[in-house]
Amino acid sequence: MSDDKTYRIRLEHITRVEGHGSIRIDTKKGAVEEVRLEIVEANRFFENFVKGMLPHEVVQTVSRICGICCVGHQLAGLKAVEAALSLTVSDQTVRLRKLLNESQFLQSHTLHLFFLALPDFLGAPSILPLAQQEPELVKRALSLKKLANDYTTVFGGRALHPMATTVNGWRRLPDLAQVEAIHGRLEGAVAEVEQLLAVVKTLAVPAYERDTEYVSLTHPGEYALYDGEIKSSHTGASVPVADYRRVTNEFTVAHSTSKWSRWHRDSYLVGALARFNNNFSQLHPRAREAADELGLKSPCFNPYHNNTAQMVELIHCLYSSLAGLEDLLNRGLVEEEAVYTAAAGQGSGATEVPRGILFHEYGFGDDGRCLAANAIIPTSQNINNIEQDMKAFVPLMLPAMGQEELARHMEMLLRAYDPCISCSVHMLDVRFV
Amino acid sequence: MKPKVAFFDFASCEGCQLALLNCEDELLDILACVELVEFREAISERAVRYDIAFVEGSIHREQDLERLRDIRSRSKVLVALGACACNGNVQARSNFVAPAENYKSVYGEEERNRVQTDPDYWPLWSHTRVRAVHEVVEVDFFLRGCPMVPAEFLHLVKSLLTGRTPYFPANAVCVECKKNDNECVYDRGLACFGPIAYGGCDAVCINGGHVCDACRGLLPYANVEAHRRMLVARGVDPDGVRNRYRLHLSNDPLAQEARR
Amino acid sequence: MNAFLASPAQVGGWLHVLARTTALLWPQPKGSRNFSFLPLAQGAPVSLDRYRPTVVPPSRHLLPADETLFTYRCEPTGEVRYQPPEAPPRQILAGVRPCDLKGIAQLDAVMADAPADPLYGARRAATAIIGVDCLAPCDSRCFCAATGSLAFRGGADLFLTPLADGVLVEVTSDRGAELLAGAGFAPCGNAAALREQAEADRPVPFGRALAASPAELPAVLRAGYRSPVYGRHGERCFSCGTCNLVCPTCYCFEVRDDLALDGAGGRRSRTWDACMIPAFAEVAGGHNFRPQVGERQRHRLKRKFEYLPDRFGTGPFCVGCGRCGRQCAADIDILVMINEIVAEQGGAA
Amino acid sequence: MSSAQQTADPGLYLPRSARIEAVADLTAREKFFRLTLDRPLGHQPGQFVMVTVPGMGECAISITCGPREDNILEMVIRKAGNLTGVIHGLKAGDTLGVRGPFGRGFDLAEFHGRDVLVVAGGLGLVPLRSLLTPMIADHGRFGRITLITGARTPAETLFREELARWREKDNVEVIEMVDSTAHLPWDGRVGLVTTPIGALGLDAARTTVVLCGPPVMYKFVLLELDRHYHVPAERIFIDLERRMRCGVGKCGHCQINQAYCCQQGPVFRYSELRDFPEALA
Ligand SMILES: Cc1cc2nc3c(=O)[nH]c(=O)nc-3n(C[C@H](O)[C@H](O)[C@H](O)COP(=O)(O)OP(=O)(O)OC[C@H]3O[C@@H](n4cnc5c(N)ncnc54)[C@H](O)[C@@H]3O)c2cc1C
Ligand code: SF4
Ligand code: SF4
Ligand code: SF4
Repeated sequence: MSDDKTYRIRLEHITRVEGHGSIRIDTKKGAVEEVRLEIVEANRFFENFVKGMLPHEVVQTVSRICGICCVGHQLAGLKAVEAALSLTVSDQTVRLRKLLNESQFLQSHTLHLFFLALPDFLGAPSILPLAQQEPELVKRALSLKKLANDYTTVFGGRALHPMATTVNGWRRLPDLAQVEAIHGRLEGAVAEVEQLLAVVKTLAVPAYERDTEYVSLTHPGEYALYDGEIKSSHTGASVPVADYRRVTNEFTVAHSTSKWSRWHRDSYLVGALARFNNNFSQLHPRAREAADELGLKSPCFNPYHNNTAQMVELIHCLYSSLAGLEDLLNRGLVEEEAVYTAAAGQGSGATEVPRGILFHEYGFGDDGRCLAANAIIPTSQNINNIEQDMKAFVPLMLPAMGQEELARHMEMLLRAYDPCISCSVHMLDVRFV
Repeated sequence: MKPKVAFFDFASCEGCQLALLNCEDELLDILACVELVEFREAISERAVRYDIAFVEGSIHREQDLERLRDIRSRSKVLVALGACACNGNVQARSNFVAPAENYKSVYGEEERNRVQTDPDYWPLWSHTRVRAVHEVVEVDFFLRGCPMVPAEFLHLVKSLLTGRTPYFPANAVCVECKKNDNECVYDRGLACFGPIAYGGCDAVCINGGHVCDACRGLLPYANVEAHRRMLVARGVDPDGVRNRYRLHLSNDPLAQEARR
Repeated sequence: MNAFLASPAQVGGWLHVLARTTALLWPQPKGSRNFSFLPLAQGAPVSLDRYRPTVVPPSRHLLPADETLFTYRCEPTGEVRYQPPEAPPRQILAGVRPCDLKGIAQLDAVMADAPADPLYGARRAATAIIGVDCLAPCDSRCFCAATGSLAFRGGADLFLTPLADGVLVEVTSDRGAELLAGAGFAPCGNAAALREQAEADRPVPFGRALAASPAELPAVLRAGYRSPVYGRHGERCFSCGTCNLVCPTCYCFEVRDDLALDGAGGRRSRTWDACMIPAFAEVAGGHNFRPQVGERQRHRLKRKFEYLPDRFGTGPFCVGCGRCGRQCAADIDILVMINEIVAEQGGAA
Repeated sequence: MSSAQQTADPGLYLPRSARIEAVADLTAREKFFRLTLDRPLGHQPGQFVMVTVPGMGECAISITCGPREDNILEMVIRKAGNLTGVIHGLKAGDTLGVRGPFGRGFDLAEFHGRDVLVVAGGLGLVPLRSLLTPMIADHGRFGRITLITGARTPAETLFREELARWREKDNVEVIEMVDSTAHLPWDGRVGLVTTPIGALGLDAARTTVVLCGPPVMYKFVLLELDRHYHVPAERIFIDLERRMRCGVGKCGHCQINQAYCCQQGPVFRYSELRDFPEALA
């Protein structure tokens, strides 16, 4: 039957993902000839042009690597800079950063799940028709997104490229009255999120599995989103962030000029599913229950379930934020001077961002100005794994699917990873002929 | 007929498109007034002609020039969306370095050699320099800022929908600092671009405890020489001055002297 | 009128009681070394010590940065209904020093000049003012004594004078008496003597001096119309407008219309404008009546010391607070400019 | 010191609705509008109104009709930008908001029995029409009335038919000038508005002069007047224009040295303006 299947799939500038990517699939008479994921984003050379900048300028600048992960880039950048300068930030700073980070998880997961991915599951080209068909759902998701943005704004000064964070502390502490207001609104959102969970439960997730290596931060005391060591599901062990190059092992492959990553296996996966698989037991109890209700079990080998894991994390971040905000309100805030002395040094830092683990590393010279920089973003770590998934799934899907359906499933697979291609400043720009 | 609105992105963090999605309160109303025909970050629909095209990002490569000219030719009104599109933003800083150097530094020596020996295979070769959108095609309106300011976006959309010309007053950020009753950054012993930078952002960075780095670009009447001298007089070393002028202003013609 | 004596703590307690029912703005620290008229929060300390003049003067609380002139709605019939704005809320501006009292008085004169500004009038009527005396210059920029505002008491409903062993509270209007009802302060029989003593204890000279008296300045400035001083200082100027916006007697505004997305309703508002901004005197078509920065500096100075004093007869419109120089990043100081012009014109007339 | 007066009209900034009765094209850039108000405007010649398009903004526009008993307001609007562009798109039946009349205009009584020279450059004829209309209607009460109008080309001239009717009246002379015919048919004269002044043979003691036009015009007309006649500065009226936001002396934009254009003006005596170096600069 599948003998006559000769497909030429070219999906250029895939929509509803951050950044520019294309998929190319060639099959001949039912046999897969070529499956490729191409990144066509223009490069911006961040690692090069941050040279000469002072540490706080570096952080402010690398925030611009990606709008959707700006908080993550700031946090990873700050941690790397602080490691380079041997600074230990205060407990208060850490607490505030964690909340800021969670606010971005809430925002990003809501956006991805309900505005970018949902149309795939409901067979719509985008959220636009859904705004007509499911106005209640769209409004509910919008109001959660707004709440998350307001949350980021209270802590960061604004929702995008916040300016309140800085090296060794905060430029402006959040206003406690506003923190209290956010806390109240998040309490109110609990019921709303349950409604959204009910919607996610109804979504039909394609049933494809491929066991791969799952990599994320892990922390003994908490579900690691801000800090921890790098854990591999393959070994079950973890390595310190300073050794991140042993994890990412960036390399170039013959058929593609983009840099890839691999650790113990051919490829590895980062993101919500990796965190879920690696740190399941540390999720908030309600999040674990929700996973159960969603039919999600750790470990899960279905990459399409990254979306489901995002829903679980959304619930986790909601409860974790409620506790963190309450704690903050009880403790109050003390003004701390965020000063540092520029000096020579080298350091790396990592944080989880919604789409996976993010590494930054910087070196500074004697004049305190940046000499070298490196950033390895989640999507560039995932890209190898996505291609491996495609290579594994296309032959499985081919017998049952027409060209369009296959294309749709591949696009959906890519989107399930919530890729963030602008971030992938590390990737080379390729034109395929 | 609802106007056809499209969004395009070039080299950018896509934060300005995100800033639009962050107008949650107005989003559905806007969508009711326009026909969103292209917005790759959020929807899959596409179209041929646009009444209003928003272009985000700076222009780096030969193929980007072509794509941009094509967008321009199909758009009635073209809006440069955000600092990358309006002035090249931070990435224009790489213009101070030869492209080959950039490749070498980011991708290693081996790739640099390939860049130089195999231009056909290696399209990176076409990376010339970082340009703002108006350096390539005519721009009707600028939504400045990194990221763009939602209130200005809404003003622009409302104006265009009602047949008005959007109006963005050319005043310094200092005006908005006063409206926010802020302590001046100079009173904290730090240096600020507020006096010569395009306002319209509500001085959001200074409100948030930071300084202004002129992400919105310099005012047409910016007294750059006086500003540069003032920074020096206040103890910023010449390297520091140059560096500050190379944060968001690497491509701003008015800043040419100061960032040298 | 009546006078009372109270301890600083009693005054603080009484202000907190007032703040419970009415928005009460009191100069409080903001940032590293500045002050701002901020709502007095529960438990916030009340200090009667001298303070660096607030960035934005208290008079701006009578002319908010974004004030609705009217809202409108288009009826289905095509008719347009214009709605005046809501009545302004009651507020108490407390801790206002003599220079700022004078600034408010000058605005009162401008806004009451026919046709009177109804919005300002309503806000002013809803505002009670508690003045506080200045017994030492606030910093090296101030020259309130030279402009004659140090002795100014007008417009205050109550006036506080910090003394060595308490605070003298003088009632200067009926509204002031109402504010004080229930404060329980001890009546004071020798208020005039106490005040005179406090004033006599002020350092002399008090702040910087003008090289010519405010009465002489209009003639000097007229004679020095083409003085190079304006352009010379203008070279450093950014035309940022800060000096206008921080001045207690600046009131110029820009008008803006806002339209609802559906086009059927909207709002007209006014917001602060500044004559140092190049577009201020530009008309449609691009002609600018003051294109040069020196011309704009001249306009600013002459408004304070010549134009408005001549027009309203209420004394100089510079009250000597020193804000414009203090807040100017380029360190352009109006007193320095004035004194240079006076020197250039061969001293006072 | 008492606090501000509380006698203000709560509607100082509130426009009242006016209906457009008629719109006519005068030139490619100027349109004539006739509006009906809810009550008579009650204006002096030379005064102006503030015209609102709700949601768009407001601008100062001269009243071009003479004083009237009815509810009519006439204006001529040049498409100069945003707001005026939108007004140009309006039709009969649409509404506008109007505030006013504002400013100091002309006192007709002061012109009675006097010779009057009116020099109008370009759009300057629009406000001066509000003075000329009642003067011409009642021309017996005035001496010799001379009007010199100037336009860049014949295509930019205003109110030509009306001027032709005025010319018919006794003691009324109308001299129409254009800078250049631009190859269009033209029965008037070619040159600047200053050209005919010297040959008018004015009696400086009997004459009142009125000027309105673009900023560059004043200096040259005044020079020419000075060269040939010595009309006292108190007898020369100049109608000025500035940026205006409120029209009632509060927003500060229209200030010319000492003077607020919207209050002491827009009509000034030359004797007043001599103290204001910015006025005719
Ligand atoms: C006393 C007087 C009488 C006049 N009589 C007439 C007359 O009879 N006929 C006539 O045609 N004209 C007359 N004018 C001129 C008329 O007022 C201007 O042409 C008009 O204001 C132009 O407005 P606009 O919005 O169309 O122009 P624009 O050029 O759009 O605006 C004018 C100015 O406002 C600024 N601006 C633009 N948009 C906005 C906005 N949304 N918010 C804030 N500022 C903005 C611009 O920077 C520009 O400097 C008169 C002016 C005066 C002072
Ligand atoms: S902080 Fe900057 S923008 Fe604000 S007033 Fe000072 S110089 Fe101007
Ligand atoms: S504050 Fe200083 S720099 Fe700014 S306009 Fe005024 S004088 Fe010029
Ligand atoms: S001009 Fe300057 S010193 Fe004088 S009152 Fe205004 S701000 Fe104060």
